[in-house]
Amino acid sequence: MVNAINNALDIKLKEDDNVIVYGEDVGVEGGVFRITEGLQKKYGADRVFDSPLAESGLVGTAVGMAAAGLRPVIEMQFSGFTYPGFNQIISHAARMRNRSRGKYPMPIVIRMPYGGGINALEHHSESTEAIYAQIPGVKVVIPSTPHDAKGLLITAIESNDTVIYMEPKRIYRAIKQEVPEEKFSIPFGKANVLAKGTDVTVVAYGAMIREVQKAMVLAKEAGISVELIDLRSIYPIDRDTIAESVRKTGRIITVTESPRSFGVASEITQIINEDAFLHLEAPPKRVTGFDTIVPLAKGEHHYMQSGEKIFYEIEKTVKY
Amino acid sequence: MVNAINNALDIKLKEDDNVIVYGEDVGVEGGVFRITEGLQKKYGADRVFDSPLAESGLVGTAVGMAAAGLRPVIEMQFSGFTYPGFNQIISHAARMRNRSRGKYPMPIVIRMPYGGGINALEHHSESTEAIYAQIPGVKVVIPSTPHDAKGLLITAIESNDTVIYMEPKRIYRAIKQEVPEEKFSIPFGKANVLAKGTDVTVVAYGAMIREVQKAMVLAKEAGISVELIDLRSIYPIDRDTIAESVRKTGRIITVTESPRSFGVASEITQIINEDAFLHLEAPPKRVTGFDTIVPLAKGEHHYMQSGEKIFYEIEKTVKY
Amino acid sequence: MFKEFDPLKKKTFRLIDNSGKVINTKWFPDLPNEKIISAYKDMLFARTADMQTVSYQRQGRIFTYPPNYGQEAIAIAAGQVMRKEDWMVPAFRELGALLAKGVSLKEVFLYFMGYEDGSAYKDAHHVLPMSVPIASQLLHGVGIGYEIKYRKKDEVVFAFVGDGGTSEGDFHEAVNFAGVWNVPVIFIVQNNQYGISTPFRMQTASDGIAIKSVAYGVRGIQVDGNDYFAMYAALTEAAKQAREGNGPTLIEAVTYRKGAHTTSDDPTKYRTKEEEMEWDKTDPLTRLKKYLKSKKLFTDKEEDKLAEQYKKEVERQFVEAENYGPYPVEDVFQYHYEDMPGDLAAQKNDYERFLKWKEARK
Amino acid sequence: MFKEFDPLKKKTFRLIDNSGKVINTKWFPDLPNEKIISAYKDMLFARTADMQTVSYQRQGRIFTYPPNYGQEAIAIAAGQVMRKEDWMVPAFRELGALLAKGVSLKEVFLYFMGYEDGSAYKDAHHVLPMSVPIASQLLHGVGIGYEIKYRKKDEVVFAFVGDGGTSEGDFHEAVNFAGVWNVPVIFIVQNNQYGISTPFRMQTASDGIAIKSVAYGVRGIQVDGNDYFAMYAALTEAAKQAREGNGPTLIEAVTYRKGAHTTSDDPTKYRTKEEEMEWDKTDPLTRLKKYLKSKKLFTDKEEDKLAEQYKKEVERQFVEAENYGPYPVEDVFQYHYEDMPGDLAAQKNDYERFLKWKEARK
Ligand SMILES: Cc1ncc(C[n+]2csc(CCOP(=O)(O)OP(=O)(O)O)c2C)c(N)n1
Ligand SMILES: Cc1ncc(C[n+]2csc(CCOP(=O)(O)OP(=O)(O)O)c2C)c(N)n1
Ligand SMILES: [Mg+2]
Ligand SMILES: [Mg+2]
Repeated sequence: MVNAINNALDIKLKEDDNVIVYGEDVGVEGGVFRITEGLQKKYGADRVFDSPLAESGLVGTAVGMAAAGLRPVIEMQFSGFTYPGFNQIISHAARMRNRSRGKYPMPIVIRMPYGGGINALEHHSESTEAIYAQIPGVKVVIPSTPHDAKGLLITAIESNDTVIYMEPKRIYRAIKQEVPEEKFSIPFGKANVLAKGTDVTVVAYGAMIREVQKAMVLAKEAGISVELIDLRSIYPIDRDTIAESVRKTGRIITVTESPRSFGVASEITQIINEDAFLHLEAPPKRVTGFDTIVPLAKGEHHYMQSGEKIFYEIEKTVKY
Repeated sequence: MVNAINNALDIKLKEDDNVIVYGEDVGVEGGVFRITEGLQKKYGADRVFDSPLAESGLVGTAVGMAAAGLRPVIEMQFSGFTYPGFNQIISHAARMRNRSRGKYPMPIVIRMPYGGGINALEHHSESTEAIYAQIPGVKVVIPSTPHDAKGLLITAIESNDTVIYMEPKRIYRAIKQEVPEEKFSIPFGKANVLAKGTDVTVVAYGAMIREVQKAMVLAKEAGISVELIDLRSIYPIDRDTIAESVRKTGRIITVTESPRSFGVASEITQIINEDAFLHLEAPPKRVTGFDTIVPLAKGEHHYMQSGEKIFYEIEKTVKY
Repeated sequence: MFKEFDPLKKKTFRLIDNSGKVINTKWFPDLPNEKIISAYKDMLFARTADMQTVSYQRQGRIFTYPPNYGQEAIAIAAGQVMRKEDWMVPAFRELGALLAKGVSLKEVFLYFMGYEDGSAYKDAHHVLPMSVPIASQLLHGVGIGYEIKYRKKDEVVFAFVGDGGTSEGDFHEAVNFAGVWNVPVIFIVQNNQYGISTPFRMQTASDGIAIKSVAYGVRGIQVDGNDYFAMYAALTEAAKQAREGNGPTLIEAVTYRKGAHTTSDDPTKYRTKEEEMEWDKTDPLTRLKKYLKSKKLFTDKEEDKLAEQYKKEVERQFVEAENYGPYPVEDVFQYHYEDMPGDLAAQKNDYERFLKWKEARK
Repeated sequence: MFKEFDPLKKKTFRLIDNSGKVINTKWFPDLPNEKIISAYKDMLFARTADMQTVSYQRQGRIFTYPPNYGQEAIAIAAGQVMRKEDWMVPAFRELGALLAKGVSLKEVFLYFMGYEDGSAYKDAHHVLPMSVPIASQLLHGVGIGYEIKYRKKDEVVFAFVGDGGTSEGDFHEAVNFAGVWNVPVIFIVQNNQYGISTPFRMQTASDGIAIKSVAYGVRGIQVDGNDYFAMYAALTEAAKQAREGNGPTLIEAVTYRKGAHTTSDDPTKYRTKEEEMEWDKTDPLTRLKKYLKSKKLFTDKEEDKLAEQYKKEVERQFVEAENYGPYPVEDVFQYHYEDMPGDLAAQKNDYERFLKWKEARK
C-alpha cells in the first residue's frame, strides 16, 4: 500500500503542477512511514517539503493554497495528531466553498495513517473516521488494498472538495498486490462487494477487511455464507449497495476498529432501518472497539477486532 | 435558564473554593450571554475572570488546574469556537485520568452555548453534541429547562470527570420556570419522560423539546399519543428508558438540530435495534438538520426542526 | 523605515499629529492631493455606512453588525495600497478595504442580514470572505502567499486580525510559517485595545504587538493606525518588500474601537468615558480633515454635501439588500460539494415534500 | 543574569567550555562537590539506561523508545533544582528529570513496553505523565502554575518541550497565558536542533528560541544545554524568580540529539557525520567529566565500576518490567470514569463472554 500511495502521488505530481505535497518530515525523510520517499528529489523542495511542526498551520495554509488554485496534499503524521488542525478542517476546508457560494472550492487532500495494530505509543492507534464523516463539506475515504489506495487517492486529488484520506497503517506493508502502473481512479461513494453470500452481510473497511476475511474462513467451516462489503467511502456512504445486500441476507454486521458509540456502525444501522426495515431478521450488529481509549500496545489485542471475534459475532447474528 | 446556570455557578463558587470560572469575556462583562454576570464582583477576579482569546489555552490550562486539584468551569463563547481547543479536550481532558491510571482525575466543566435559532452569524448556530459524545472519557449533557440546567450543572461541577455541558442558547430566556433556591443535582445518564404516550416515542433534548411539544399539540388533534423523552444526557445515554418506551410504543423518532448523518439519532436507532428489535413496528426515524452547514439566519428556518415538521414525521411514522 | 522603527526601539511610526500637522517629513508619502481627498471621502463613506447600519440594526432591519467606527484609516489606507491582483484576507472589521477591493456594500449588508450570498463577492477579485473564527484566516493568507511565491507572481497578501486574535495559536503558526517560507504576506493587526470586553493588557504581557515579530524573525512595525499617512506609508513599504521577495511584515496598527464590539455589545460595562474621550482626540477622520483643511483641500460644506449623498447611497444599497427576497431551499444544499452526494439530494427532496405537505395543509 | 543575558543581546549563557574549564566565574554556582559528582553519576545512569534500552529495542524486547543521548545535562540539572513539591510537566525526552522526581526506570520501561501502568508514577510526586501530542503539555503547566499562585504555594512548575514543539500554537498560548497570569512556570525548551528529521531552521526564522520570550513579555535566556553548570545556574535563578512571584521564564537549552529521534528513526538520512562530530565536542558528560577530573573528583576507574553497576541495575529493572505479566481486561475499562457507565460495563461483560467462548473452543 505504501508503494501504491507513493505512486498515486507521483502520478499526480507529474501530471499537474498545482499539486503540492507537504507535512511534517515528508520532504527529506519521505515521511515517518516513507510514503513520500523520493518525491522531493524528483519534484523539488518547492513541491514536496517539510513543514514546521504545526497541524493547524498545515491545514490552514492548505486552505489558502486551495483558494489560490493549488491542490495541496498534506500529511498528518498520525490521525491522533490531527486535532490541532480540527478547527481549520471543520471551519474552513469544509466550508469555504459553501461560504463563498462556490467561488473558492477546496481541493485539499488530508492524508493520515490511522488505526491500531502496530504496537505504537499513545495517540498513534486511533480510528477517527466517524468524527470526520459527520462534518458537512468533507468527504472521507479509506482504502483496504494497494489497488484501492491508488485509485481512491487519484480521485481524492482530482476532487474539488476536501477529502480526508485515511490510511490503515497496520496493512501499509501487509498486502502484496499487483497494481496497474498507469493512472486509474475509483469513484467515491461506491462500496465494493468483495464476496457474495446469503446468510449475513458484513460491512467493513481498511484493516478490518482482512480480519473479516479470516472470520469468513471460520464461517465457511460452520456453513455460514457471508457477503462482504468493503465500504471504501465513509462519506458519502453507499447506502444502496448495503441495503440491497441486506434485503437479500436479512442480517448485517458492521466491523470497525473505532469506539462503539456514535460510530459508523450506528449510521449503517440507521440506513438499513430506513432502507431495508422489513427485510431485517436480526438486529444489525456492531463489532467495534469499546467506548474507551485504545489501550497501549500490551492491551491493544483486547480492543482490536480479530477474525475469531468477528466470527463469534457472525455466528450469534445468524443464530438470532 | 440564564439565571439557573448563574445560580448553579454561584452555589458551587460559594461552597467550594476549588471552583474557578473563566473564559473569554466572562469576568467583567459576565459573558456575551450574561451567564456569569455578577460572579466576578462576588468572588473576586482570581476566581472568575477573563482569559486571553485562545480556546486551546482555555482547555489546556483547565487540564493543568484539574491536575493540581482545582475544579475549573470554563466557557466557550459559542460551541462553534470550541474547535481550537479540540485537541486539548480529546487528547488530555478526556484521557488524563486513564493515562495516569486514576492519579489525575479531570474535574473540568466545559460550558458552551449551542444550537440555532438566534439569527446569529456563521459558526454561531452549531450543534456538535455527536462529536463530543464519541470521545471516550468525557460526558455530554444538555438541559432543556432552567430546572435541569441547574441540577445538571451542579452534577457536572461535582463530577470528577470532564463534562461537556451544552446550553441551548435559543431557549436561554424563553422558558420561565420556578427553580428551587437551594442546591440540588440531577444524575447523569438518566433521561426524563416528559409525557406518557402509546403510539410513538419521541426522543429529543435541548431546544428541540419545545418544538416536540408543539408537535404534540398537533398530534393530539390527530389522535396520536406521543411519549416524549428528554434525553438530558447524551453520554452516557439512558438506553433502558428509551428501550422500555419503544417496547411499549413500537415506534421511535429522534429529533435533533444537528446534521443528520453520524448523529445522535443514528446511535439511538442502533440502541433500539439492540434492545427492542422485536418490538419495532416502523423504522426508527431521525428528524434532524441536513448534512449541511447551518444556513445563515435567512435560511436557517429550512434547517431547524419546527413543531409542524416534527408532526409531519410523527404522522408518517405512525402510519407506517 | 523598518530599521528606524524597529519595534525593539519602542517607537511608533506616526506622520501627522492629532491636529493634522505633519510631524515627520522623512517618511511622508508623496501622494497626489486627489488621492488624499479620496481617502478622506472613502473614510467618510465607511463611517456613514457604519453609523447608518447601527441605526438600521436598532430598527431590527439587520442582525448583529461589527462597526469599524474609529478604525477607518487602516482599512482605507490598505484599500489604496492593495492592487487589483493583491489578495485581501479579512477578519470582519475592515469595511473600507473590502469596498476598495470591489465588494459592494449591498453584499456586506446581505451577509449581516443572513444571506451567504453576501460572501460571494461577485465583482471583487482576490478577496476571501470574512472570517469569523478569530485568527484562523491568517493561515489562509500564508497559503496564498505560498502560491504567489511558487508561481512567481507579482502579488501581495494583506491579512487582517485584531489584537485579541494575536492570542490564538493560529496567529503564531501563521506568522511563523510566513517567516520560514518567506512569503509575501502583510499581517495587519488592528490593535483597537479590546477583544470584546477584554482589554489588551489581558491578552498578552508583551509590549505591544509589533514586537512579536521578533519571535518569528520577520519585519515588524508599530504604526499609529489612526494616522492615514503613516498607515499608507508603512503598508506601501511592506508591500514593496514583499514584492521584492523579502517576505512578510507584521504591522501593528494602534487604534481604538470607538463603537461597540458589535451591535449586541455595550462598552460602558467595561470602559470609561474618560478613556473614550482621550482616544477621541486621535480620531482618524478628524485628523485627516484637519490636514486637508490646513491645505485648503476640503471644506465642511463639501463634507455636508457628501454626507447627504453617502447616506442616500447607503440607504439605496441597504434597501436593495432588504429586498433580496426569500432564501431558496436550493441555496442550503447546492454549494457544499462539487457533485451533490445522493444522500444529500434525498434530504433535499424529503424537505421539499414536507414543504408541499405544509402548503397543502394551509 | 536575565539582564546580562537578555536574549536580544544574542549571548549564550555558558559556564564551562568544552574542555571542562570554567569560563565564567561570576555566575558559577556554589555547589558542594558531592552534588556535582552525583550529577555526573545521574547523567551516566541516564545514558547507560538509554544505551541499553536502544539495544533492548533492537532485540525486540521493547517498542519505540526516544533516547536522551546527548541531552542529559538538561534533565539532570532540572532534576537537582526541582524540589519535591515542585511540578514536572514532561514532554518525553527528560529521563533524568523523571528519575529525579521519583519515577522508576521500571515504570518508564513499562510505558514503552505498552502498559499504561508505566504512567502511574506510583512513588513520584507532582509529575504529569509523558505527553505525546507535541507542546500541548505546556498549557497544563500553566494551569498548574495558576493553582500554585491561587493557593499561594511555594512551588514551581518545570515544563518541557522540544524545538519542534515551539512551532505549535499551544507553545504560543502557553507562554502567553503564563505572561498574562504571571505564574511560576519555567518553560524549558530542549533545542536539540531537530524535530524528527526537520532541522531547526525549518521550524522558525527567528534567531533561536529564547528570543521568543520577547513576544510574551517574559524573561528569556539562551543557555548552553550541554553545560551542566549553566543549566543548573539558570534553572536555579529562574526558580528563585518564580518563587518570589516574578512569573515565568523561557529557557532555551541549546543541545544536540546525538541519537536517533526514536528507535524507529535513522538520522543518517537527514544529517551529516561532520555535523554530528562537531557536536560531539560539546558532549555534556565528557565536559563534566573533564571538569571533575581536573578537580580530581572522579576517575575513569570509578566510572568503569559505576557503569557496570548501572548496567546491572538497568537490566534488573528492565527484566522486572518484562515480567510484568498480561494486561488484564479490567485495565482497559476501569480508569476512564469515576463511575463506569452502564453501557461500558456491558461492553466489558460482552467481551468477557467472548473470551470464555474463545477459551472453550480451544
Ligand atoms: C475562535 C473564536 N473564538 C471566539 C470568538 C468570539 N469573538 C468574536 S469577536 C471576538 C473578539 C475579537 O477581538 P479582536 O481580535 O481584538 O478583534 P476586534 O473585535 O477588536 O476587531 C471574540 C472573542 C470567535 N469569533 N472565534
Ligand atoms: C501534535 C503532534 N504532532 C506530531 C507528532 C509526531 N512527532 C512526535 S515527536 C516529533 C518531533 C518533535 O520534535 P521536538 O519538539 O524538537 O522534540 P524532540 O523530538 O527533538 O525531543 C513529532 C513531529 C506529535 N507527537 N504530536
Ligand atoms: Mg480588538
Ligand atoms: Mg527537537
